[in-house]
Amino acid sequence: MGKQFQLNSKKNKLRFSVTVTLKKDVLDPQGKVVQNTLLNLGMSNLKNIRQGKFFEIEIDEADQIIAEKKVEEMCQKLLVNLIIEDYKINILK
Amino acid sequence: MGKQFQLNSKKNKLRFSVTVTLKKDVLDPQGKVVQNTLLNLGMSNLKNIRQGKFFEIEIDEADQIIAEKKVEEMCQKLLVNLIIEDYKINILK
Amino acid sequence: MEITKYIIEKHGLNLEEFKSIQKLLKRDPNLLELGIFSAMWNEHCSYKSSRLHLKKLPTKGKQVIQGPGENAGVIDIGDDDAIVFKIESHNHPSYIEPYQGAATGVGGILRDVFTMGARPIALLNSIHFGSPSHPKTKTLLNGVVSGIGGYGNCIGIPTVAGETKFNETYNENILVNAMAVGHAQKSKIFYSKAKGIGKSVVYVGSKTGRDGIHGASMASAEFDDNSEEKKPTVQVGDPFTEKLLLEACLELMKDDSIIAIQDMGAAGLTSSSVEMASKGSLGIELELDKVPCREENMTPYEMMLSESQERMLIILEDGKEDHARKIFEKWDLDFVVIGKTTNTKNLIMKFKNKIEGNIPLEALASKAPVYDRKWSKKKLSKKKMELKTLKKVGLEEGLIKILSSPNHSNKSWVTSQYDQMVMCDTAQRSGSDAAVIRIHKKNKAIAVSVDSSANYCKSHPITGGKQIVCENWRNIISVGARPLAITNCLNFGNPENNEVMGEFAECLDGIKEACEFLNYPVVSGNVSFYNGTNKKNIFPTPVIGGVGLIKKLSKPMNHNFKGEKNIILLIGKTFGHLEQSCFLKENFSIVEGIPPEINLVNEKNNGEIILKLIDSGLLKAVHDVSSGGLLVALSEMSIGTNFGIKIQKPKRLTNLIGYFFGEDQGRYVIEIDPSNLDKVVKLLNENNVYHDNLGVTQKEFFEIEGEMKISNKELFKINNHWYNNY
Amino acid sequence: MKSSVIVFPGSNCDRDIAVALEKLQFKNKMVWHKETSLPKSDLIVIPGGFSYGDYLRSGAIAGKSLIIDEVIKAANSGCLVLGICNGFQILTETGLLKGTLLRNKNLRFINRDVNIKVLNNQTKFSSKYKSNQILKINIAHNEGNYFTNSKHLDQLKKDNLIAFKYCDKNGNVNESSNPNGALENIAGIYNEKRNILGMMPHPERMVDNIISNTDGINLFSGLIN
Ligand SMILES: Nc1ncnc2c1ncn2[C@@H]1O[C@H](COP(=O)(O)OP(=O)(O)O)[C@@H](O)[C@H]1O
Ligand SMILES: [Mg+2]
Repeated sequence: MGKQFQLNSKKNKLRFSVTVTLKKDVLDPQGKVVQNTLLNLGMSNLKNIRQGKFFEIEIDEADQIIAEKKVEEMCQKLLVNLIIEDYKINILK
Repeated sequence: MGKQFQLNSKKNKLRFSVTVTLKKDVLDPQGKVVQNTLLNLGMSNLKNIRQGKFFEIEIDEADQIIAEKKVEEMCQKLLVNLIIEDYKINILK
Repeated sequence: MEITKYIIEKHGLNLEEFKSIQKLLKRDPNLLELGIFSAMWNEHCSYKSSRLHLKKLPTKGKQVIQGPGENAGVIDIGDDDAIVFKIESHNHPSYIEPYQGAATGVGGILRDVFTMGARPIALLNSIHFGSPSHPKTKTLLNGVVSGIGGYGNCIGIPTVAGETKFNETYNENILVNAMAVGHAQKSKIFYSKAKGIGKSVVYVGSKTGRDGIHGASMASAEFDDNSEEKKPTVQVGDPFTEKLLLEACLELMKDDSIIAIQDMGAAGLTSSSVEMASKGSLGIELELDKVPCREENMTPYEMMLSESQERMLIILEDGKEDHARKIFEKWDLDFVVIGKTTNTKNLIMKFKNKIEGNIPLEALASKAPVYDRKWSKKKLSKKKMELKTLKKVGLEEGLIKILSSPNHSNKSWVTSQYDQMVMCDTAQRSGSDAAVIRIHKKNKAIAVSVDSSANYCKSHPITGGKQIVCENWRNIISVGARPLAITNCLNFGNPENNEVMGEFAECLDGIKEACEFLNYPVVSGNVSFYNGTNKKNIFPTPVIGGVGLIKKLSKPMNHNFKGEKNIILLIGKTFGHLEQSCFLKENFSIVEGIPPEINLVNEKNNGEIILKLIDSGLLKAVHDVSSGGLLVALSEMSIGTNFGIKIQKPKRLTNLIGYFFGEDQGRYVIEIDPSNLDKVVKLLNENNVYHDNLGVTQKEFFEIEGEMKISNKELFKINNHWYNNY
Repeated sequence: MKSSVIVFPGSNCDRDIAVALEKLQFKNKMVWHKETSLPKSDLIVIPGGFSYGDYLRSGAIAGKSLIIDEVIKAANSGCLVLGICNGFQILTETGLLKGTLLRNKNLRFINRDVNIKVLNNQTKFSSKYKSNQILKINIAHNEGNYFTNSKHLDQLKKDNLIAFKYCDKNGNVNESSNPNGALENIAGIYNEKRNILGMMPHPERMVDNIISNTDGINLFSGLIN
């Protein structure tokens, strides 16, 4: 694990959400199957559904700009497959 | 496939996002591995990360209350496993 | 829109080729037509650089039902059973997006096999990565392995064999080759040749999107309203849809509704329609408005060039449309009649009541360019290894270095990510010389294996070419199967480079010679050129995928020692050839000299006698001796069993390192019950097969008297840690 | 004995289980998911595979299919139901079995032979096994990491509803013999009435010595009488 438990001082933490979605034009087999199932279940006014990933990230850092950069780095390095996915970062609360 | 192409009249469509996350007391093997990997990549001020699913849903319906009910129904009927997952619905734009 | 020089280049065509197009059309092509020429005339589809050389390969034999030229090769395994198989590369896409690239590679080769009416029964793969210390290797390895597994596991076809190798020559260009093997009834094989005029041309499967419209997409961006940047989009595999497509096609194939069928692989709708029509000397007319599209406002250009996966084109007998439609609808797949066959011998594309393109089919197929590219002979190294000049290495130390190296480590980290058992006919899984797959509900089986030797092929292409065929043949024999035929995937660098083209020509000479001698014909294959970057070409890496037959399967033969105090014989002569050996590479990082020679006469003789011994039930274990030499072969027979060896040093005066690590070809190690020794030796002598009696098996220890002793458990650990710590 | 195997789009162990059942003299029928009634059966099997690609959550979409309502009805009236691998996942999605199957803890697909221990040999499914007998059975899954809340876990233990646990070849149940991270090494569970069994290992792959072993046979042959 390598991570130490940190004192819970609210000031030092920031929370972000990251949503990761498939780029436009990239096939979304999952969304397709879910859409068909919902239509079969009678949800006839469903026009479109696309599936993606969602992360909730807590950072030990008081400075929002620095923290956001960290999250950005996580997305680029691991969380997002930049070839086929787009992402959006939002600060929470 | 069952679905017909619909006229593109903006008034009649509403877009929602749904985020689905594992309940607090449910083990999140994926989040744990992602967290460890990020820590190993040197992201030492990562305090916590949890992974979930994200849906973008477009509904053919002008009335927000009705549309939101539809999305709620989709969550309950299919998108969410209520035993282990929580969800949040947001209207987009 | 004007066709500029820039646009021509963007389509991968040179000006000479453009002039030929003008001549063939007797006018300028429009953009759609140019795109189609570019798709059909590129190296991948036209084989323009390789065709002259491929002609050399032996493709015939009593066992061959269909050789190269169809979606896959077909061989006869007796009764009404046929085996359909082919290998294909997906190198470049896998480097860009390893998971999806590898996954769609598997999907593509599966379609080639079930298009012909075969139910796929096994998947294999040959994957080559750069040096483990290269920053990209780990991600690529992870992505490729999970992509191969992801697709095969989901569709429910066992992935049973393959090879995983590391070599810095692949640092910037990995190799991902996938092979599929299917079983069909001999009397129900489907081909891609269209017949008859006015027949329905049917599109089935997934919808068409803008995936994989490559270099060409730049050109199309210029006339597109939305200025949004258009990167070539990556194809995403949908194994679930492929499973539906597989079942639907096989269901339709039960009767005789289908005249011709072809998967949409590279160059999608273009190549499938062109191939079917041109093989039948017919014309074809497509109404592109009818093509099921995933995105809005797709242009004819995009529809014709899209490489969306999980799609097929079928030409149906008259009046069968409703029957066929019902089947595809049952499986929730699109089914649309998008055109018909004609007698014009042209490909005509209509869109919104207008003819958007009209090309004589022969211009795309038989009149496509063929190049006799310049090539130069390999200059062979004269270097001989002088062991004396090197630091002394003990047998144990040398063995441990090899067994713990990435290339020789146990591959279960890879293979446990593949479902090897689904379909319940896998009698022998990954980890043995060849996998054994039973023919469903029968007691016969096939053996399959893929092999390559890039270092050998680099240093001596002719010998390398022979060696990979022979190694593959040996692997098939080691499980008691009669080798029948091969498929090959020829991964090479830039063919416009004389040396690369020379490697290609000479490797093929070697493959040809071995295949001819062993009666092991080539029934299908694939060529992948332009592997490399910045003028650095990869080592020539032809990959051989072989299939053999076990007429009566009891428990398949494998290489694990079965008991103690059994006798161990080494079949074939040992000279101690160390140049290009794994021993020198892993212990001294020396990759020099020329590889061991292949003696085809001995190869065949030794192989035949091993088969005979297995058939007579005289052997308990068999293993071929390959990379790493005798000591590595012996350790592989011990690891994972309770039995090791107790053997003596050779009596005659030889260099021990050469004896135990030399990679002389055509050799096998066998384990026999002492009571059978006389019988076996008699048979060997009668057939002029050389053998050494090495010693016996013993419990739990791996021992060369006076030289080394190590426990099996320890060997196992040494052999198992690399992947788990990488 | 009559059996029915439910086939979803994406099921891929349906043929395997049918072969095993027929080998053991079951009169077996394959039932397509769009059908709305079940043939009369003593045993219903939901086979392994990737129903609907397992695209949303494994088993989720199959859990909403037409035929599932019939399976639920039959199960509630006492019919034997066996869910293997994806079938187990589907049973948890329908609520016929409690708990859920999360991703394997190493986030990788795992295919290999593992040992499992028979914890309860007092059910119709397990009566032919000895108590604590160790079997060697193949697993092949991405999501086999069984999880349930502590209340349900207590109930599983108290009522002896844990069918199998992963162990090593000597029967030790511990972390190193746990392939996927499953709670307390659980490999299979029963419902309260013990007419429903969900398990991740594939017994149908272990009925033929040429292919593997015959450790799976007793699970099926125990049902015939
Ligand atoms: N190296 C080779 N040896 C023998 N046959 C080959 C080789 N490469 C390609 N072929 C044959 O040429 C034909 C066209 O190959 P390819 O374009 O790869 O097929 P597909 O269109 O199905 O992808 C096939 O029949 C294939 O078997
Ligand atoms: Mg093909």
